[in-house]
Amino acid sequence: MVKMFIESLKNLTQKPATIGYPHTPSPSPKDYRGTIYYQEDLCIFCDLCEDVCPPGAILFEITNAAENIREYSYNPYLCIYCHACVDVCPKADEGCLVQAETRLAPLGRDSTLPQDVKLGYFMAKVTEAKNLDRKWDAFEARAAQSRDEMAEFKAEKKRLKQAAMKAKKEADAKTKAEAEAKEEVQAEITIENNVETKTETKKEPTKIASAMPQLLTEPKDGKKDDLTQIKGIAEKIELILNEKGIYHFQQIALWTEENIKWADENISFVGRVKREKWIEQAKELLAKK
Amino acid sequence: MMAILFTLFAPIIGGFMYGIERVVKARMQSRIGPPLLQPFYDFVKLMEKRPMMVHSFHAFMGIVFFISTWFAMAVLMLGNDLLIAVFFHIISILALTIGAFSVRSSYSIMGAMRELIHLVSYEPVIILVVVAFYLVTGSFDYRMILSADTIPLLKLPLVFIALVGTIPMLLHKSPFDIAEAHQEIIGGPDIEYSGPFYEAVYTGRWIEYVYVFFLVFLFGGSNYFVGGLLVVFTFLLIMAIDNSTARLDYRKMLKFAWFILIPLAIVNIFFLALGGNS
Amino acid sequence: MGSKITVTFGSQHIAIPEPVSFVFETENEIITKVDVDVGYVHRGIEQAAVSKFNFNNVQFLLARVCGFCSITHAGAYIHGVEQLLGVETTRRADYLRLIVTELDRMHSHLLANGHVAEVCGYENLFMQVVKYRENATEILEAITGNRVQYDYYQIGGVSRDLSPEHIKMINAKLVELRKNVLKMRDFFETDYTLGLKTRNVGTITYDMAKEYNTAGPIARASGLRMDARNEFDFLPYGEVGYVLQTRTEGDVWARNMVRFDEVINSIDMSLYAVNNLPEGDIKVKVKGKPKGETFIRVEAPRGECFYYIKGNGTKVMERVRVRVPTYSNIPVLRELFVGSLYSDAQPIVLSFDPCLSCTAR
Amino acid sequence: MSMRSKSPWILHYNTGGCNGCDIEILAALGPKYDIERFGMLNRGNPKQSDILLVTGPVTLKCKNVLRRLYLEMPEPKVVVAMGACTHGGGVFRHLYHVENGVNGIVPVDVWIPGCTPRIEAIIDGLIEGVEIWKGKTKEKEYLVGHGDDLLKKIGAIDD
Repeated sequence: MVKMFIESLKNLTQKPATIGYPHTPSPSPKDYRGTIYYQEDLCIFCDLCEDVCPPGAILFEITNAAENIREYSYNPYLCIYCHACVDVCPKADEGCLVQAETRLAPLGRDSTLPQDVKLGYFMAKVTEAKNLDRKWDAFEARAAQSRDEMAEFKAEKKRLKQAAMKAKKEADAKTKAEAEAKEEVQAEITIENNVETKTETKKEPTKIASAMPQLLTEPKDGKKDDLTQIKGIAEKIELILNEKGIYHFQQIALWTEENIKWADENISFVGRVKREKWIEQAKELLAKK
Repeated sequence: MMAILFTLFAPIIGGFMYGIERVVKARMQSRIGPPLLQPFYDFVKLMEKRPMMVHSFHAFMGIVFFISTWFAMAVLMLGNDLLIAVFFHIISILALTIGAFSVRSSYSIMGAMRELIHLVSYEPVIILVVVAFYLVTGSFDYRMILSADTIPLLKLPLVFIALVGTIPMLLHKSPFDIAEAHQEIIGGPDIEYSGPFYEAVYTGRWIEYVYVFFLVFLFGGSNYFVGGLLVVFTFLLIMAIDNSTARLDYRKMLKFAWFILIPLAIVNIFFLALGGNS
Repeated sequence: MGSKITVTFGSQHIAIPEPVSFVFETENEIITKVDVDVGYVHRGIEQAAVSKFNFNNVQFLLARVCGFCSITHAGAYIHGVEQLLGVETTRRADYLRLIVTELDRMHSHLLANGHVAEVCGYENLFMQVVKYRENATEILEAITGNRVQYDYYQIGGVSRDLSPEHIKMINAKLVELRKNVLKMRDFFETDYTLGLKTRNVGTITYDMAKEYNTAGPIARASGLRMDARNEFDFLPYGEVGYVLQTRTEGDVWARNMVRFDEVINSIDMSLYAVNNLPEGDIKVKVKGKPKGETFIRVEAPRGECFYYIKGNGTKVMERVRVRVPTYSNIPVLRELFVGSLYSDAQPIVLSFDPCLSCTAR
Repeated sequence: MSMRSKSPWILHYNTGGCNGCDIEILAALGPKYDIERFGMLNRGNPKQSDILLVTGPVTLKCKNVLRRLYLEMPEPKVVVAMGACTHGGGVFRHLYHVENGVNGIVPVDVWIPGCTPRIEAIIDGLIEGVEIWKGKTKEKEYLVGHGDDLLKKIGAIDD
């Protein structure tokens, strides 16, 4: 008590230990683990950083499956700055992935996002800071979907290749005597046909995974129901539903489990149909009508 | 005229004292601390908050605390009787505790109980201080005390020590910040107040500073310089004690007040009375 | 004041930053009944360690089990994986690991002690302790690149090396810290009002400590000679001058004192290790995937931390089991509360230095 | 209005993080950084606080506590989310007992990046929060889109 009393009075006469941070900038320590910067022209797209990132703050979105074009995206607000991606990067020494010594400034609701090319495509594309984490959620789903598409595309390609090989072998066996030129033309035709089917499957990739409900090309009698009466369906979702071919309460009321799965995958985020009880609501509304 | 002005500006003076306190406290902890006008910034901020109350009686009691503390100050300055001012101060504390008892928060109820123990601890000493003033100067009027020939401090050294001992209890300073106990019951009686209603309680506390340091000032008698010096010295002493002690239990506070401070004051008054008779 | 009052302490409370809920039933402010709920922080880390993460980046997840003892959690896991892989780390890496582990212990212990002072209403002492604690965190920031989450351990070694400038800086700061910690210990030891609040409060006797299976500074403050650093040699504690610290009083004050003694010992060990750093690489190359099972006991700042890990030759572990010191300290905590004052409850809780994010994971 | 910005009081709640951020908040109260320079106090009382400083990824058990704390604070108020966990869960993203960040529970105004952030970043974030706070008014803020079920239960909004 007495010692602290003296210490208090001593502190009163001494200069405070406080640093004047916002007014006088405090020194950035050397080798501080800060933001990850990326250089696209050095990247070999090995995806190692994406695999290793513990929170999943680095994602590669495949924008063009046919030509295998990937876009690097990074969320510095989700990053835990653990240095794992830089450790694993084979081109880190050349500066493909670099950990800077500073961190980004805090992100206010209305402040502009850091527009730096080295932060990847996500930060460059997003304009508003509000609800950034939800945008990242949506982006994550999109990137996962793009990866599924890529896998599907690859599987399709492999299957086609095998089919083509098989066809070729059979053709070889059957018509040994036939002219070679003719054979080639035939193969080309099959491949061309396959390319067409490929693009078709790419358009609606999830069709295979789950059953589609009954869809219409246009509303019955040319008059559609106001789907926004169902709680949980906003105008935006209604637009999506209309685009897919759902115009009436009846359609929603008739959904089965598999249809719900389809809706989860194609319309809104998972579980929403069940949680918000769209089907029950649709039935009620139908009864009211 | 001076008295009216002093009463009117009591919250402002108290606010300044609180501001100085926070700066000095921060410096003693080797920090820079908030600006001097910080209490007034808090004041403006709290006024701009949305009024949110538990129930109207609770909010009303907070305002009664503020008004009756200010009224005690006014009585002290205008009604010219120290004893009545002391009783009005008791009423203000009772209003606060009644308000705190009227809500269902356990922290608030606990804080109110502790606040009552505070009252039981320091109020006898303050009454003894007032009685001692009467014995020295023959009046309950502060103007008579301030124009007395003698410096009361010289005749009442033990009473002064007793008063200094009670100041931490009255102002909720460590080691006797038991009713406030930020780490235990988070403000105690004030916990459920918010926005403008907390404002009333917050400002009422500032007036208590003026109230108690005015009592200290009276020990200077007609010599205002000694009075001012006493206030500054006591203020720094209270700050240093606040910064060098841990919070004690309420039982220890009660023992300290009744076994040490009150006997101290009584002994002083006793000898004073003996000396006066002979 | 006769009637019973039920006081909740948590899950949001100023005295304890973590979400934990104690419900006290008090009579005259004396606690008669306690209810503890520690589950607020459960995140499912053990499950994630065997499903979402590969074996070579589980340590980043486990480091975030707890910010105070992040280095021990990551360290325990990595020691285990190295055992399974049969990796021998270099002596330089061992020394560097030891330095960072001990620095972590220093800043954790100092903050714990400061926090006890804070909840005792002794704000100034808290401020002084935090002021001097900055020395330790500054060193950690310079060595590892972050003040709290270090991510310093890697499988096969450590992530960064010490340069001669670092060694110079560490020496200067540790010597200063040692001086100031001695001063702080003096304050804690001799302060009268703090003594009223901490001495003979929340006393755990030797038998109680043994019976309730306490760990760490809490056990050592009751005279129980147990410390995983003394028994296991994952790190070269025997070479750097480790001394087991015990006290016999078993109260809040003794726990603070044990922590201060350990801080002093840690500073001495770190100083020795920094100045006698062996030459060599900081990392060895690692190949293969962990197979088999093992257990590891390491000493976290709060006590003994037990890890059981099992690998099956794939890149995902089969089981990672974490048992943390606070988990074994909670039962005795309940026992201590009954009969003590409500105003003593906060010092008792904080003197245990509870880490609920470890306990619930 | 500018006088108001000099007195933000903080309510800190850890929603299941690793303590790292809480350590740094304690250190920020300490002498070296001393956030009381800006008039900031750690009140620990929702009714008297202006800034809700949240750390942690929001476990399911903490979810309703966080919402209640937010609703108990009188307007104007801001939410400052600190650390990577609060932005989509950080390293605990998609774990089974985690809500993936604060923004789904209460509307976040400022994010402070880092795991854990430097104290300089905490100060920056709080100042940024105060800037947003200056523009807010007494008007009631609902948790629209943040789980109205609880709001209905406690009678904050009508069905």
